[in-house]
Amino acid sequence: MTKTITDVICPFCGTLCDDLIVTTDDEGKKIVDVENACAIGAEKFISASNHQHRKTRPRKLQEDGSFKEITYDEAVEYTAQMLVNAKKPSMYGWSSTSCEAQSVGHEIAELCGALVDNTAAVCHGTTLVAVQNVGIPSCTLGEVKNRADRIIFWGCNPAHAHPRHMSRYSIFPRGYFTGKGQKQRKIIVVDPRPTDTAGIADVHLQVEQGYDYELLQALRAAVRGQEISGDIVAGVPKEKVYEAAEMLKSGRFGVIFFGMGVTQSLGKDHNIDAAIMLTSDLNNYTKFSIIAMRGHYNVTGSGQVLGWQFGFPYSVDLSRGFARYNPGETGTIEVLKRKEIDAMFVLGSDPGAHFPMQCVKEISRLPSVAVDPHITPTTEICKVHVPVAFVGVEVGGNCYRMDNVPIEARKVVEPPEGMMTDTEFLKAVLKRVKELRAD
Amino acid sequence: MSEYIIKNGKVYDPKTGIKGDISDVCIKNGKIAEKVSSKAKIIDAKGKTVMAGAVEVHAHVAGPKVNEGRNFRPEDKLFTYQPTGKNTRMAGGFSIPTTFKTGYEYAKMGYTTVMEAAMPPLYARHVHEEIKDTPIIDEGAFPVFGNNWFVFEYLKNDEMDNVCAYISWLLRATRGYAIKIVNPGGSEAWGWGENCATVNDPVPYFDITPAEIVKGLLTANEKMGLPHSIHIHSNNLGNPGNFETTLDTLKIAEGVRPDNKFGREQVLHHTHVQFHSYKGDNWANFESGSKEIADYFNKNKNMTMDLGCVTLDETTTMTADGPFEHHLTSLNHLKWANVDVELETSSGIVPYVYDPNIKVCAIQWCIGLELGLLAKDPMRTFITTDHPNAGPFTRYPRIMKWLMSDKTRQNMLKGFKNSDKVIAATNLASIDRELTMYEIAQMTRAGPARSLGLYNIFGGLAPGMDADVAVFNIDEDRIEDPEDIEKAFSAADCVFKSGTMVVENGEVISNGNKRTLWVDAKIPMNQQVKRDVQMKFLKFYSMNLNNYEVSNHYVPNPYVIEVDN
Amino acid sequence: MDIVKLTLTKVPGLFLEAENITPDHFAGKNAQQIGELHVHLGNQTAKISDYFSVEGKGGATAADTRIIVSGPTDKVKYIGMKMTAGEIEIQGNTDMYTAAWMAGGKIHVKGNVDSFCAIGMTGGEFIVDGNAKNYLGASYRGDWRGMQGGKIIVKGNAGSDTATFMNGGTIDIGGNVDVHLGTHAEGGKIIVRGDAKGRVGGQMVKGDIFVLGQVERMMPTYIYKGEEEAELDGKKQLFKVWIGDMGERHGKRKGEIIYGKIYIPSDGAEGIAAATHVEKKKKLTEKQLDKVKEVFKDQEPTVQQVRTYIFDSFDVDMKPMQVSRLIEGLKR
Amino acid sequence: MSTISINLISGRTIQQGASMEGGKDTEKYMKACGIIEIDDSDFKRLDIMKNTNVKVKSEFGEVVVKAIEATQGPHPGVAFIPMGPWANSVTSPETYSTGMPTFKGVPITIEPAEKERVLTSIELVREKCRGDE
Repeated sequence: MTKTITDVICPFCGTLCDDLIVTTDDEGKKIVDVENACAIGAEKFISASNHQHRKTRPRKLQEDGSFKEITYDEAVEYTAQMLVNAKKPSMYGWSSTSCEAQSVGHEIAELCGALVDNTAAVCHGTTLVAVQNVGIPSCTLGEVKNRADRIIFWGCNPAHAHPRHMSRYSIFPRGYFTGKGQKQRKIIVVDPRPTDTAGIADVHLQVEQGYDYELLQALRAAVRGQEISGDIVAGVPKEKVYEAAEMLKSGRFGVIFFGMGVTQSLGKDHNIDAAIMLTSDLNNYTKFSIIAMRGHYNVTGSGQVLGWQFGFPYSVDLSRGFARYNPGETGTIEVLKRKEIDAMFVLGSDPGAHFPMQCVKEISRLPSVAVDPHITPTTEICKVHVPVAFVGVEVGGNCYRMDNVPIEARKVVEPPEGMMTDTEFLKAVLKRVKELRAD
Repeated sequence: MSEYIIKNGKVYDPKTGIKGDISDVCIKNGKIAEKVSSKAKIIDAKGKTVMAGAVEVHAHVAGPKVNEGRNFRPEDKLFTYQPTGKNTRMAGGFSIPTTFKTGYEYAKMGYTTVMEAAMPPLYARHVHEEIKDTPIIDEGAFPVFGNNWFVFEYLKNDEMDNVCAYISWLLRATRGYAIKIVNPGGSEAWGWGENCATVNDPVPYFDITPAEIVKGLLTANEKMGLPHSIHIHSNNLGNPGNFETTLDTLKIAEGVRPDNKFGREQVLHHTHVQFHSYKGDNWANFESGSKEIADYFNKNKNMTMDLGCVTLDETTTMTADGPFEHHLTSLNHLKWANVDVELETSSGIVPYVYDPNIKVCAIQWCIGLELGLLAKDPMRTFITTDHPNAGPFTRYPRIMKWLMSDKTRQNMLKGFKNSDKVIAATNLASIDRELTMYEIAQMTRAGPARSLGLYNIFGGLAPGMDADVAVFNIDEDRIEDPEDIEKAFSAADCVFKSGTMVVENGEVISNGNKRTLWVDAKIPMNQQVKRDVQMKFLKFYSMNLNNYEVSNHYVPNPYVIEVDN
Repeated sequence: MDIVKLTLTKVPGLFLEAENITPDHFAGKNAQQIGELHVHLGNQTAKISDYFSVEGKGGATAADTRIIVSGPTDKVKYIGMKMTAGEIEIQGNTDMYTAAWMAGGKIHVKGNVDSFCAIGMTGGEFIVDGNAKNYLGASYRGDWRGMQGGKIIVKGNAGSDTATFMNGGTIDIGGNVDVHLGTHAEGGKIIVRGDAKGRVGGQMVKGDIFVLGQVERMMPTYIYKGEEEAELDGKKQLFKVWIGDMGERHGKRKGEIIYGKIYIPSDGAEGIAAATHVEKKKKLTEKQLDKVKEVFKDQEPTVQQVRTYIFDSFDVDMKPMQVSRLIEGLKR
Repeated sequence: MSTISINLISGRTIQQGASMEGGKDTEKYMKACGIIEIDDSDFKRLDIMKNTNVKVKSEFGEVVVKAIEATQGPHPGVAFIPMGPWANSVTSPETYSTGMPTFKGVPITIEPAEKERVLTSIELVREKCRGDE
C-alpha cells in the first residue's frame, strides 16, 4: 500500500504551487510519485528521496582538501565558536528554509553581532531598493487570474524559471472576470532574446540588452502622451513604443511581471524603479499592478521575518547591537569584495555557485560553515558542511509566495535516520552561543 | 505565582466606580483578588495613579501591510534603534516599529491588550506570525469582511444563515476576533481602479451597495451575538465633505439593539472618526465637521467610536482602503505600495508628513481632539491614532496631555503658521473642557474593553478580572506642568500583565506570557456554504482550500472566546 | 579656534566606524577625553586612543573646533557624520559615509572618499581633492530627501548615482561622473566639468544639471529646446538646453510646466546631438551601405542575416542594434 | 578560427533548475550549465563547429565551456551562460553600490579551446579557490 499526500507545497521557486500530490511507500520513507509538479519540482522531491546520493552526517575539511565525517555536536561547537569569536560574521542564505528556522537564525545573529542577508542580494535585492524609493502597486496572483487582461513579462522567462506560473496564474487560467482565459489577454514580452516565453506573446519588444531604463522611461513618456527623442529607443522603434503604451492603457487590469533581466542588468534598481513608476502612472488611466518574479521558494519569507524583527528586508547589519541596512555597504557581495567580514555561515543557499568568483574565493579563505542537504560548490569550499533534512519534503514550516502570501509547507517523508533539521541545528547552535556568551 | 499588593495609590476604575480614591489593589494567581496573604510583595503607590491595563481597540501593528510599511521605509528606522537588553531584543522604528518594539512600547505605556485592526484573511498566517513575535501584550486581529465576495453574494440573495455560517468559518480559519469593514464595496471597486464614494454607490458587477453590506453584516453580527460589534471604517475617508457619508453610515444602525452575552452595548463601532468628520468641498475651504458627528453620536447610544487623532508627526499611512491611498500618493507624491487581495480586500501604504505649518494638517489635529472633547460619553469614545495613520501609538501620552490641558491646546493653536485660518475652520478654540483622569481611564480601559465584549476580564480592577494593572507616577491633583502627564504615561512606574510584573521604572523586565485572542462562533458549516467555499477555492483562489486555515502552532497560546448563542 | 590632531597609528583589521570624529563631539574636551570616545569595529567597541594618537584639544564649541586627521585612514567610515559646525581636514583617503547627514561646517578630504559620502546633507561644505565613489550627496535608502543644502566639491571623478533625490544645494564635480546622475532630483544644481556616462537626469522632476564635457547617451525622454543663456562660474554663457524627464511628473509655476534642465555648452558641444544615437565605432562606407541596400532590396531581412552578411562581406562587426537601425533606415 | 567579442548574459533555464535540484556535483548539472549559447551569426564569426569547447574570458576571469547553438534565439551579439559557477567565473562583481553584481551585460571574448576540458562545478570552484593559492 502506498500513501498519498495532497495539497503539498513545492519548495522550489517563488510560485509556491500548493497543489502537488505526492505518493510515498507505505512506511512514508520513499517518494514513489509526484503529480502536478513541474520538471524541477518533481526532481527536487525525487532526488531528496535518493538517500544514497546524500551525505547524512556533518563533514569537516582537512588540510589535504579531503573531508572527514564529524558528529552534529562537533559541528554545533565549531559553528558556535566561530560565530562567537568573530568580530563581524556574516549569516547568509535563508531562502531555502522555513520562517521558523530563519527566526532562530536571527536570534543567533543578534547575539553574535552578525550580518544577516538572504539571496535577494543576488536576485531581487535591487527590487527591494526600488520599492524603498517609489513603493509598489501590487496584487495577489489570484487577482491576476481573475481580472488581468494585459500581462507584461519584462526581463523574465517563466517558461524556464517559474514553469507553472503561466498556467496557474498569468496567461492561461480562466478566472471570475476572465472566462475566456488566454483569449481575453494580451501578452507583451520585453527581452533581449526571443525566449520561449516570448514565443507565446502577442508582442515581443526586443530591447537592447542593458537599456531597459531608457525604454521604460520612454514608455512612461508615451503613456503621458509626451514627446520622445530619436527614432529608436533602446533598440525598439519609437512607433512601437507608442503602440505598446496604447495597448497598456486600453486594458482593464494589467500586470507587469519582472525578473533578473532588469534587476541584474545595468541600472538595476533604477530599471525597477521606472517599471514601478510606469505601473503607478498607468493607474491614472486603468488598473495596473507589478509583481517581482521571486526565485527561491522562501526568499520572500526571509524578507518578511527580517522585516518584522528588524525592519529591513535583507542585508541587515546587527554588528553594533542595533540593526542597520544599506545593501551597497552591508550586502554580502560588498562585504566579501571589500573583505569586511571575518567568518561566514551559509544556510539555505549556494553562494559558491551563484556569487561572482571573486566573492567565492573570499568565502573559501574565511572560517566558514555551510548548512545544506546537498553537496554544492559552497559546501565544497566551506570548512564545515552540515547536511540537514529538506524543508518542504522532510520537514514542514512556513513559506511566503512571490506575492507575499504565506503558505505552510508540508512534510511528506521522514529524513534519513539520525539527520537533523535546520531548525534543530540552529536551536542547538543558539543554545551553545548563549552558554559561550554567558561565560 | 507571586502575590502583590499595590498600596496607597489613587485608583481610577470605572468597573468598580472608584474615582481617584486611595485604595489597594491585590493580585493573586494572575487575577485581581479581594485580598492577598502576608507574603505578598508590597508596591507603594503613594502619590501615584493606578489603573487597569489599557485596551487598544484599533491599531495596525501586525500583518502584511504593516510589514510592507517597515520594509519599504528604511528611513523610518534611522537613528531610532534601542540595542539588545537583558530581557529585550533589539528594537527599532518610529512610525512602524518592529514587533518587539511594538510589544515593549505598548507595555511601557501600560497597555496590555491590543487589537490589530485589519487582517486580510488570505494573509492571516502572516498576521499571526507577527503577533507571535510581539512580546507581552495580548492581541487579537479583525479579519476584513466588507469586500468579500462570499458576503456580497449571500447578502444579495438575502441568505442570512449562510452569511453567519461563512463568518463563523472564516473567524475560525483565520483565528480572527471580529467583523471588520473597510470602505465597504469600495475596496472591491478598486480592483478596477474605481471606488464607492457614498453608501449608495453600487459595487461594480456585484449589484450591491455599501449600505446593504453594512446593514447585512450588522444584522449577522447581532444574530451571531459576537463579543464585538461590526467595526467600520466607512466610505469616502479623508475627503472634504465626507461627514455626510459618515452620518449616512451611522444611520444604518439606528434603532438596532445589541444582542450578545458579553455586556457589549453597541451595535456599531466607527473607527478613526477624525478622518471621517470633514466639511467643505475642497482642500481650500476644508473645515471641521466634528460638531455634526459628535451631536449625532451623543444622541445615538448604540454606537462607539475611536478618535484617530493626528499627532503632527512624520508617519506612514496604511489601510485596507486601497483607493484612498492611491488618492493620497497623487497629493503628496510619496512612495505608494498597494496590495489587492483576491476575493477579499485591497490595501495601500503611503508615508505622510503631518506638518503643523500646513493648514489642512493643523485642522486635522483639531478635529481629532474636538471629537474627544465634544463626545459626552467617554465609555463610548476611545483614544486612538489609528496607528500609524494619524500618528504612532507611542504618542498616546501626548494626546492625553492635549485632552487634559486646555492651556497646551490653546498654545498649540496659537503657534500654528496659519493660526487664524485654522481657528476659523475648527471648533477647538472655543472648547475649554479638560478631561479628568477618570475619563481617561474610561476612554482607554473600561470603554474599549466593554466595546470588545471583554469587560469581564480586561479594562477593570474588580476581583476575578485578569491582573492587568498599571501604576503611573502622577497625581491628578498635583499636576504642575501638563508635560508631566505625557511623561508619566510614556513610561509607567510598573505594569502587570496577568499578574506578572512586566515593566518596572519604565523598563521592560519580563516578556510576560502573551496570548492570542480569537472568537469561536460555533456555527456549523452548512452544505451550501461548504460547497460554495470549495467551488470558489477551486476556481478563483490561487491557494488550495486545505492550505488556507491557520494551524494551531501559529497561535501557540490562544485565548478563545466561545460564543454560545 | 582650537585644533585636534588625530593620527591613525594602528591600521584596523576590518573597518573602523568613527562617527564620533566630529567637532560636535570633540568640543569642550581635552585630548584624553577625546581619546576615550568610542570607535567600533564590527561587534567590538574600542576607544579612539586605541587607534589614533590625539593631540591638542577641542574648542569651547563645535564652531571653534578644527580636527586634522592623518595617517592611512582608508578603512575608516562615518567621519564627520551629522556634524553641524567647525572643520575637519583629512590628509588621506576615507571610506564610506564621510560627511553623511552633515548639517554645517566644513570637511576637506585631500585624498579619495568611498560611497555614500554626504548623503542627506543639509548644509555646510564638503570638499574632496581626489575622487568620490557612488551615491555622493544622495539620499539614504528609501528617503525622498537627498541633499537639501550646502555645497559639495569633488575635484576628481564621482561614481554612479550621484545626487539621487537631490532637493537643494550644489554639487560640483571637476572630472567625470558614472551613470545615473541626479535621478529623482527635485531641485538643486549639479555641475559636471568632465563627461557624464549616461542616464543624466533620469526621472528628474526639477533642477539644473550642467555637463561641460560630453553626455555619452542622452535619455530618450529629454527634448532639445534650443540655446539659452545661463550663468555659470559667475559669467553668462550660451548653452544648449534639454528638458525632461518627459516620463516624470512635473509641477507648474505661473501656469507653466517646470521641467528638469540639462545644459551643455554651445561651443564644443559637437557630437552631443550624435550622442543621442549610438556611438559609431565601426561604420560602413557609403559604398558598402549601397551594397547592403541592393542585396536586401524588397526583402524583410532579419538582423541576424544582415549582420552576418556585413561581417562576411566587409569584415565589419556591427552591434545588433546598429544593424536593426540600419534595417529601419533601409525601409524608408 | 578567431576570437570574438560579445555581450554575455546569464539566467535560469529549466535544465539548470532541474539538474541543480538533482545535485550540483553531478555530470548532468555540468551539461546543463557548463555551456555557452551563441547565435548562429556569432558562430560564423567565431568559425568553429557547434558543440565544441571554447574559452570565455572577461576582465574578471576565464572559464572553459561548451559552445552550443542558441536555444532561445536569434540573439546576435548576445551570448548566454546559464546561472552557475561557470557563468560566475567571468561575470562582473561591479555592483554600483547596490549590493547586486552585474550578472547580465558583461563584455567577454570567446576563443576556441577544443582541446580543453569543461570542469564539473565542484572541480571548478576547487580550482578557482585552492588552485591559485
